[in-house]
Amino acid sequence: MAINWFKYSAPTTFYPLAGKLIPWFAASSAILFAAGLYLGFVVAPSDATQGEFYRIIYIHVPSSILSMFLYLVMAGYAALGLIFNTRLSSMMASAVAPTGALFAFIALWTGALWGKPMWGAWWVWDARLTSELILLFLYLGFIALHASIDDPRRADRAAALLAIVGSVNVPIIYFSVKWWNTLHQGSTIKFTGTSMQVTMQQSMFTMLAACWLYAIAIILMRVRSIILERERNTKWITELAEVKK
Amino acid sequence: MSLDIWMRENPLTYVWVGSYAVALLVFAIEVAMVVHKRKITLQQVRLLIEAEESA
Amino acid sequence: MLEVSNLACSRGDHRLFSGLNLELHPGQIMQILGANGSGKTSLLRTLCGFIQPDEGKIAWEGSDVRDLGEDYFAEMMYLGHLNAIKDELSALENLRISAGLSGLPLNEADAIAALRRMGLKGRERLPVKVLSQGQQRRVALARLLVIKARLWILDEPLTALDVNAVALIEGVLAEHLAGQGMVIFTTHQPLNVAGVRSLSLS
Amino acid sequence: MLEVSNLACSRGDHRLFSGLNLELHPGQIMQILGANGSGKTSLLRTLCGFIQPDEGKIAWEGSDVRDLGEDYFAEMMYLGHLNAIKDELSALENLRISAGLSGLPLNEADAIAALRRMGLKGRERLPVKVLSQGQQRRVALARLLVIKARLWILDEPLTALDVNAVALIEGVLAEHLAGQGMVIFTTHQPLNVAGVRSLSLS
Amino acid sequence: MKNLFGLLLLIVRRDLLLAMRRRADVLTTLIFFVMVVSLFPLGVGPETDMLRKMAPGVLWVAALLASMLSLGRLFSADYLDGTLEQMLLAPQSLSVLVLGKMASHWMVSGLPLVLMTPVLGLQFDMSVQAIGVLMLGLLLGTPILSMIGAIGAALTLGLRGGGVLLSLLVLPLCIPVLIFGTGAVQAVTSGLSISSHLSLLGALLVLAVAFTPWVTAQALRISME
Amino acid sequence: MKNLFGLLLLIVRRDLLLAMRRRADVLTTLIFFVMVVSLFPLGVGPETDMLRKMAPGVLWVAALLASMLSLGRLFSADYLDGTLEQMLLAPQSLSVLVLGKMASHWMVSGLPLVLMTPVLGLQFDMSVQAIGVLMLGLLLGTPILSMIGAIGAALTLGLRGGGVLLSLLVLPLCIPVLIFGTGAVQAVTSGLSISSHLSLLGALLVLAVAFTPWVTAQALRISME
Ligand code: HEM
Ligand SMILES: Nc1ncnc2c1ncn2[C@@H]1O[C@H](COP(=O)(O)OP(=O)(O)OP(=O)(O)O)[C@@H](O)[C@H]1O
Ligand SMILES: Nc1ncnc2c1ncn2[C@@H]1O[C@H](COP(=O)(O)OP(=O)(O)OP(=O)(O)O)[C@@H](O)[C@H]1O
Ligand SMILES: [Mg+2]
Ligand SMILES: [Mg+2]
Repeated sequence: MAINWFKYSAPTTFYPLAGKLIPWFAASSAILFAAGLYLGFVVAPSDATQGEFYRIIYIHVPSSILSMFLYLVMAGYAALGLIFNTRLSSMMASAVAPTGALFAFIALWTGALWGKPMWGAWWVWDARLTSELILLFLYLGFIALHASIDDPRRADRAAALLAIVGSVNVPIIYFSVKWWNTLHQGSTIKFTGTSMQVTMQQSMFTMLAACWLYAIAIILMRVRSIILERERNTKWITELAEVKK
Repeated sequence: MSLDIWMRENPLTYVWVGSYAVALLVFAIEVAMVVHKRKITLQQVRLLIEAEESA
Repeated sequence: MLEVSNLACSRGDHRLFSGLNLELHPGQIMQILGANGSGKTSLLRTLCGFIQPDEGKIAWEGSDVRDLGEDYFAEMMYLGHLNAIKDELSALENLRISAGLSGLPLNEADAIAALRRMGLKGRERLPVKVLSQGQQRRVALARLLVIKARLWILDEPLTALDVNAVALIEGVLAEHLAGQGMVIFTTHQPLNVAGVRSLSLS
Repeated sequence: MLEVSNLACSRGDHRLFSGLNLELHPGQIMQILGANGSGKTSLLRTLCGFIQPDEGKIAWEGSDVRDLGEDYFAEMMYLGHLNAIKDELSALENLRISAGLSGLPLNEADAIAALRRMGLKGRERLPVKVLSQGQQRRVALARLLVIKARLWILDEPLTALDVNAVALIEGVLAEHLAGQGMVIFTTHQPLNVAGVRSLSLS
Repeated sequence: MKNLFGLLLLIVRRDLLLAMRRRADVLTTLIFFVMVVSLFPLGVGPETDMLRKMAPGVLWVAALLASMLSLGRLFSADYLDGTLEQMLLAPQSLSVLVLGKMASHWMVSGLPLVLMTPVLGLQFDMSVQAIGVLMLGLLLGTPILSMIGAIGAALTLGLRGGGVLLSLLVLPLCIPVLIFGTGAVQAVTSGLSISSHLSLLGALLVLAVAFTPWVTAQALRISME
Repeated sequence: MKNLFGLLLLIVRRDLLLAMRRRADVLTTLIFFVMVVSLFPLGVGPETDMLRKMAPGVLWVAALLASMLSLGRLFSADYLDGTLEQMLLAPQSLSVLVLGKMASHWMVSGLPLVLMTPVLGLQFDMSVQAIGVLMLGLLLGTPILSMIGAIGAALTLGLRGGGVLLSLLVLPLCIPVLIFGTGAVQAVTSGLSISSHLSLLGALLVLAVAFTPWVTAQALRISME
């Protein structure tokens, strides 16, 4: 097993493997998106208290979840790269970051759009919203640091350190913000996720899976470009079919 | 305000255009950027190889 | 003894050198030759551990310098393009602080003596920023006199020095070698020290 | 023609020189000699107008340079300890911008030709920060080839240059002199150009 | 005349090129702005009413700080690598050159803030009208900040800790801009006329364009001595 | 052990000596703090009630920004003149050396802010009790800011636009400190217990002392490559 794992952690084998996998992930993601949208907009009934607005949930919740989860994935890869000096892990970390940031952005955006009809304001300084915003800043910090260092090895290592420090801090931020908020304001108006209907749940999970697969596909695509760029001096790159063409 | 009224009258359009269209647009832009990046990178790699062969 | 085997180093897309071997025994001095941009500075910085080599090994007294860490640093001294002196502090303060950093506190009299020997008499207590280029370099070089490291790694030590100062440095190098020290250096200027071996980066 | 009469200059409490006279006619070249800290850089910066002299007059073609202002700058070029190049820009961009600043826009082909002549072939489009010390100095010196100033004021132009580059600069200087240019410079390194007069700051 | 304009263009092009090379810079000024603005609710608490009242002040102060921070780099990079020496020796008008640097500084660090303002205004629950006036004020005011700031940047050149010293010199001079800018927003929310505030800002802008380049050029000459 | 302590002392002494030589630096951080705090009433308007409520937040945010600004210089001066290279090559513990630099940074840029707080608090009409808690919070919190900031300073070493990038990296990480610090003041004004906030700050401080010097040392090694 271990041998296998190391084999696929080498860019040489990973690059073609990723190339083969991408279409599958992309296609299943597209199908699930279509299914999820159908379930969410046609099959699922409208909500008693929120009318049609609640349907934002099918994009909002998956993107919120992914934005948080991808941060951990990114930090994990970065840590691997820093500790074991595996090139591919660092490349994966820098491929994950933009997608994570975009999901954070979508979560913020759709949340804001939801907030307007529900709370009458685009934004309130609620704990969850605020920590999501901070998460976006952490992503942007990672990307900006990586972008402003020219030497890719140094950039990987510096950004990895930042991601690790950040991931230690994320729970602290989350609890501090939550606490800060609840101290003042009894309760912000919140959507009580009371016993969700089955079809609603199904469409939510379908959309979540779709977003997941999309994230995997796009990250693999991005990492392939990064591999090409970083390894352009090596022999195996010059022998690739798409390069020779 | 007019946006408020419009929103209450057309909730589905609001949800669609506001969230889903934007999200899909974001995905589309991301895909386009990644594809473009791949094209550029391939080009650069080829240029580099040619330069090395001629040198 | 410093032993470098099969060292390779690249910057950007550019392979600077590879398969480089060198040995430096006590009492030996080696000059790295090469045109501008041939990788002399990169080699010296690799020897200090600032740059990770692509391949190869650097050993000090038989052990890899990366494992030795601070034990290697205690026996080695690097002087680069930058002078590592603080503009606002005087030459005297600068010298005492850098000695302290190397773990060898220095009293004022010794520091002044070293600075005088470097031809900075009467300038010991001026803030370094008012000194001329050459005088600033002399302040940096005064560390050679007070820090007891066996291996000296010097990157263009003669920059901005006038003829007197060059002669002085030649004397200091000869003394260090006589005391079983080791020196590895680069320069584009002529330097008269006996027994210089050279290594050329083509 | 540059004419300096009875110039005096001091830094801090320290009188660097006084009663200094010099004349530089078309086709002439003058080296300022002196030990480290004798005031060479200060003299050159005074000639550029960065430092106000304590006494004395600096005249260009008979008029005081302070009255001439930009007319003097148009005929003069200064190259100091600092390279005046931007780390992030390529050698090519740097050269074209500094030519533009001097009011002489430069097309790409000419700029590349100048850089190649300075031995930077293949490095024209790299960001300057990845170049070695000597290569960076060469980028700065490429300005000598493209800016048509009659008076060159050069402070240690040979710093960090290897022997090939030094020979190249010697050629460029000789060419400039042959074309009725004027040069005033300092260096601690040997430089072979015919007809160098020298002025020593004791 | 044409020559001067060419010089202006050359400098603006050069500085924008540099900014493109360090693209992170442009973005980070913007993000700094967003972040400072977002810190306030965290410090002050989430009450919408109070936040709405604070909003114009907070945004203006943040814009001031963001442009102050980025001012540190206006001349210092050129100073450290010797380019500034060469600029002073260029046979061209130093004031025009300085104006070019101011213009590109504003494009890189002022303009993005103005464009970002609506989003932040919404976060603070400001009305659309108030946001409009705030943007207009910032549009007139941020160039003034860049220009006044340039004087400070020139004077503190080469001094250690220049960044903070700079703020110290420049912030008091920028207070009128801050007062007129926030005044306009407060006027519009209480239904008063905004024209007097904005026209005062406009007048300041004209004055700044007329005088600050020359003053900055003098300050540069003094600093290089 | 004694040796490490000696090194710590050497570095602190050296950095304080340097700070004395550039005395303007110390003052300017302080004055920046005072000025940012005083800008707010100008931007927000003079209502005492609102100002009193805003005060802890404004003071904390200003302290955060002031320490951010001075962080830019924490390593960069040493980096530019080559001293940092020598420090990395020193046969001594880099973490201890870094801890020394953090300590002197705090003494120069954090401590004066704490001492200045009472005056500013009175300007905002805060109660004496609230001012006491605010100071206590700042006393515990500003060292954490210096230490977290040091990581950012080390990571952005030698990068152009470092100052703003630094804020971008560090400000989000400092948010808990801000929240607990202002939370304590708000607790005391509404008659609640402050001990939980302050003990959390204390815990953060202990964590920071334990880990940040080592992380910063690693960051420095990465940056010097
Ligand atoms: C800009 C505004 C908003 C942001 C940044 C935001 C962010 C988030 C985040 C980070 C999550 C976490 C997902 C999880 O814990 O699993 C989440 C979940 C959720 N959000 Fe939002 N949200 C926003 C606005 C809203 C609004 C206005 C509503 C409804 C009124 C809403 C309803 C929900 C629901 C129902 C969930 C799932 C709850 C759960 O699974 O525990 N959100 N949102
Ligand atoms: N404020 C000051 N107080 C005292 N002495 C000063 C002050 N400023 C400059 N000096 C002295 O003035 C001289 C400056 O000389 P300058 O830099 O012109 O020397 P140089 O001839 O170019 O030397 P080098 O060959 O080393 O470049 C130095 O001796 C310096 O010590
Ligand atoms: N990122 C990069 N991309 C391409 N080339 C690079 C990069 N970084 C460094 N180089 C090249 O590596 C070499 C660096 O050499 P180094 O500074 O070691 O030279 P040197 O022998 O010390 O020269 P000098 O005599 O001029 O000081 C230069 O040729 C430079 O152009
Ligand atoms: Mg070198
Ligand atoms: Mg000199």
